[in-house]
Amino acid sequence: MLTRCHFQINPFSNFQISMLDKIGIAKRIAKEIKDGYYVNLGIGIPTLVANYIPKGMNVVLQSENGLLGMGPFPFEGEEDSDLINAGKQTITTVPGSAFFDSAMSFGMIRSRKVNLTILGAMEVSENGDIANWKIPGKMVKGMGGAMDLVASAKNIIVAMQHVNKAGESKLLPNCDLPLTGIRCVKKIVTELAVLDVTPEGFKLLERAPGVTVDEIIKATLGRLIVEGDIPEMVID
Amino acid sequence: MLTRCHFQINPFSNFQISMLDKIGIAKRIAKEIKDGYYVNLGIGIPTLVANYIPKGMNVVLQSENGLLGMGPFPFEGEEDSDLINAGKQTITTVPGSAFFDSAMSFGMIRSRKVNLTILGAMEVSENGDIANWKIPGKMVKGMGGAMDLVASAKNIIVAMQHVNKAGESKLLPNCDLPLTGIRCVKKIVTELAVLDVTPEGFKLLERAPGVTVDEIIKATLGRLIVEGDIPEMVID
Amino acid sequence: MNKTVKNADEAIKDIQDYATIMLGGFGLCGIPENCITALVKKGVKGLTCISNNAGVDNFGIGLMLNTRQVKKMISSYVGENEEFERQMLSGELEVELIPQGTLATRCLAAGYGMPAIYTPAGVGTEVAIGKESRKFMVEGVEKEFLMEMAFDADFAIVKAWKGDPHGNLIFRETARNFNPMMAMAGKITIAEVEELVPAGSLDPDQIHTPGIYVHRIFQGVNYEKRIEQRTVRKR
Amino acid sequence: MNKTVKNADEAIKDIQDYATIMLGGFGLCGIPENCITALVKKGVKGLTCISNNAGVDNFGIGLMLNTRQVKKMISSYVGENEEFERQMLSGELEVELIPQGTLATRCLAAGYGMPAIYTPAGVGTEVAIGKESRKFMVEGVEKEFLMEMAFDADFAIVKAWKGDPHGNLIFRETARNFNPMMAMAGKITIAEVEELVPAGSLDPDQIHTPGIYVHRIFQGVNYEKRIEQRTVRKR
Repeated sequence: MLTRCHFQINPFSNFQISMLDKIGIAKRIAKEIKDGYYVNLGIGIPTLVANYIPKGMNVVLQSENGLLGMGPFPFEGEEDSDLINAGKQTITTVPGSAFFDSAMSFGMIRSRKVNLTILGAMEVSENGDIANWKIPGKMVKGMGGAMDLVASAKNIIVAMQHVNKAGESKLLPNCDLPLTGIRCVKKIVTELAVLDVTPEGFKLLERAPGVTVDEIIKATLGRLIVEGDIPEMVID
Repeated sequence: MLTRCHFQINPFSNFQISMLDKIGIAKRIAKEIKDGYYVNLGIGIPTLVANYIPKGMNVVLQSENGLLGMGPFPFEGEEDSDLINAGKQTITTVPGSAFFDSAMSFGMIRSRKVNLTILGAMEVSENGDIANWKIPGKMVKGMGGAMDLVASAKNIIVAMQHVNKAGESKLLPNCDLPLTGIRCVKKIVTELAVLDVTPEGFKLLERAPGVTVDEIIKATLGRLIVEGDIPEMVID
Repeated sequence: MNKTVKNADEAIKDIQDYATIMLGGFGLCGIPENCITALVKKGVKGLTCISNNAGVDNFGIGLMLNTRQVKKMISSYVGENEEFERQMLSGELEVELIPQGTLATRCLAAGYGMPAIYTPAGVGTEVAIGKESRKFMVEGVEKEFLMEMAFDADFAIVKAWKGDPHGNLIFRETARNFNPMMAMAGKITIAEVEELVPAGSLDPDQIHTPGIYVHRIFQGVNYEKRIEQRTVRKR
Repeated sequence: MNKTVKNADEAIKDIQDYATIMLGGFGLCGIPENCITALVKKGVKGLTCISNNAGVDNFGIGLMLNTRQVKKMISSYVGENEEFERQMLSGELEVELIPQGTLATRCLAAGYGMPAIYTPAGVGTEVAIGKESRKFMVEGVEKEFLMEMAFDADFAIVKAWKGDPHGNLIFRETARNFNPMMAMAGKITIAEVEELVPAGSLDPDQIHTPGIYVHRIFQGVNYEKRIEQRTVRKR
């Protein structure tokens, strides 16, 4: 199911653009997950990805507070205060799960045993830098495990809006905000497009259904490579 | 019980010196152990020390292959091939014991949680260097955990013969053999004496029963400090 | 060994003003509730607290913030807490934010007697400012790492599920988190447990923290074990 | 996840000549007996073996020495073995002796993604030759440490007591030793277990090695579990 929505405040407000909602982004990212993967999902849209992993695919979710084999939220009344995810939400485990301490958790992240990390971002630069932890002048809550994850993961997919609430592109030549990590993002999925981060810049791979290449070009401030026909994403 | 024996081949072969046997050395070292200590015992005489820890004293033995709370040898027929000490001997555990991996074992050694390390030596120098793992020209078996132990322990007591089989002093100005560790030995207990290693050299603390200060002086090649009356060891 | 003390008050009685203390837990999960209450009661001030988070307004380390006992927080994620925000913005409270894995590994380093470790976390960011960095080959590619120092804490205060008088500890589920590393890292380690059992009742193969790392232990009371984000699904 | 393979032959089938392999165990305790037998049968040659010890004449890694499959041993203690001594003295076998804690921690470093660690073991000895050293303050005193590099092994072969198809492992008593660290350190990790149980049968709180570190697992057969030094007392 693909929901259509509209930008609220953005440079396209005079257009009627079809684009993905958060669920659409999550569904598209779920297609990047392969059988046998260990995956770490950040807070926000990435968390939704868990709902769209194809049935029957063997995927284990890592929660960096010390769990491999994270399951869905508990049924009402079955919450266990000792069992939470990195977002501090009550969760459950699946058969074959394992608990461990925080040193081992970040140990397996640093040693690249986690195959895929999916997280949100405020900005991504064309060389793969990411900013997602701090806005100068605003209350800073901290980087949590994000700096460890982006510095270590061999495959990082960013799930984010293509433009911010002020209508400014979040895909930039250079990040303006304080960095979380450098040259680490491999792929970006937004409400408009799927893009690879290459040595030459953002490479457009897919358009959201109904979105034109021109619309993506206008929403992208960093260097964008468009080669040949750009197919429409297949979501469901 | 104190057994008396004689040097076989040594510079004192024309004397009749009373001195400690291995059990005597072990008994004397046992007096260095304090209530609440975690102790690592090396192979040889140090292993014997376990037999003379006063009853009722709370002491936990660490075995660097991954055990806190080592007990005595098993009764015949109760050997467990999964339960050995660092000398690869079958052992038992005492109530309150814990198993762990080798990284944690040497972690607790390096972080000085083990209060006392007792080990044998071929040579000790007057500045506390120790050599106990390699004799050039002979088959070298390896240092095992000895280098980690001597480099980390805050309190190291060496249990050894004062002179070697060739009649040469093992307490030297400098070690001739390849070193295991530097400036680490705090105390030495031999069949003749108890000595502290001080910045000024070996300091004679006690004589073995019946052994004279002169005999100890003759058996010690490194700088020996003798101040005041040297009491006789109290063993039992 | 019998490291049992009567209660939290006795366990923390020698923690002085301006001490550096580590507190286990992730969010409100696995925090040493009894010792926090005792620290508030004792009124010790000027503390430097190393803890992944800083509690909420009326629970966890938040309680010690309300009483202005904390001079500095070293954490990876904070601010679920209005009083924290107020003190930080007013400059009353010093805050050092460090990556979560760096926090965990600096504890591990202390417990394992390693003076420093190398991590890639924070390379190229403001976390790297003033720190030594170094390149190593990783999977055939040169990669940059920061040198991060082992923590040096006067006390570590942890919460376990079960423990024995030797100080052996077993944790439960994700309440384990930072507790085992902090237990290893304190000069003096205090453990509060939900259940204190006789020596010999814990399976030696299942102990997460061997007693050698723990100096004082007691069975806590009235655990609230508050949930921060209650998320459920319908049947 | 189902990482189960049929047996040792299948588990080790892609280990090629001149590979670097880690083998768990301390003495003959906790060694991967089935995989060693399969390596002998396969006849793979020129191996670099990282293992605390090198077995005895007719058991453990000794079996691979008899067939001259080992080019180099990296160990802390060797030579309980006449054939080992002969090959070493004749120069057929290269031997690198390193401190036991250094061996364990270089495995840990690999498993925890730390390119190097600092240890005081070997400072001032021949172990320090050619190595970078560095001083750090420890308890107020300057102390020297050696920088030791994380291991880089193609395969790690470990032996556990129980395991499940996800690769989760539980070890028994002192048969744990180097196995958990080596399991973390291999590019490909092979685990043989005495008992392979269905996913969900192991208590997630009691798992020593989480399955993420293990690539292949099988239930071994005919464990001999030989005792090296049988020491007993009379009743």
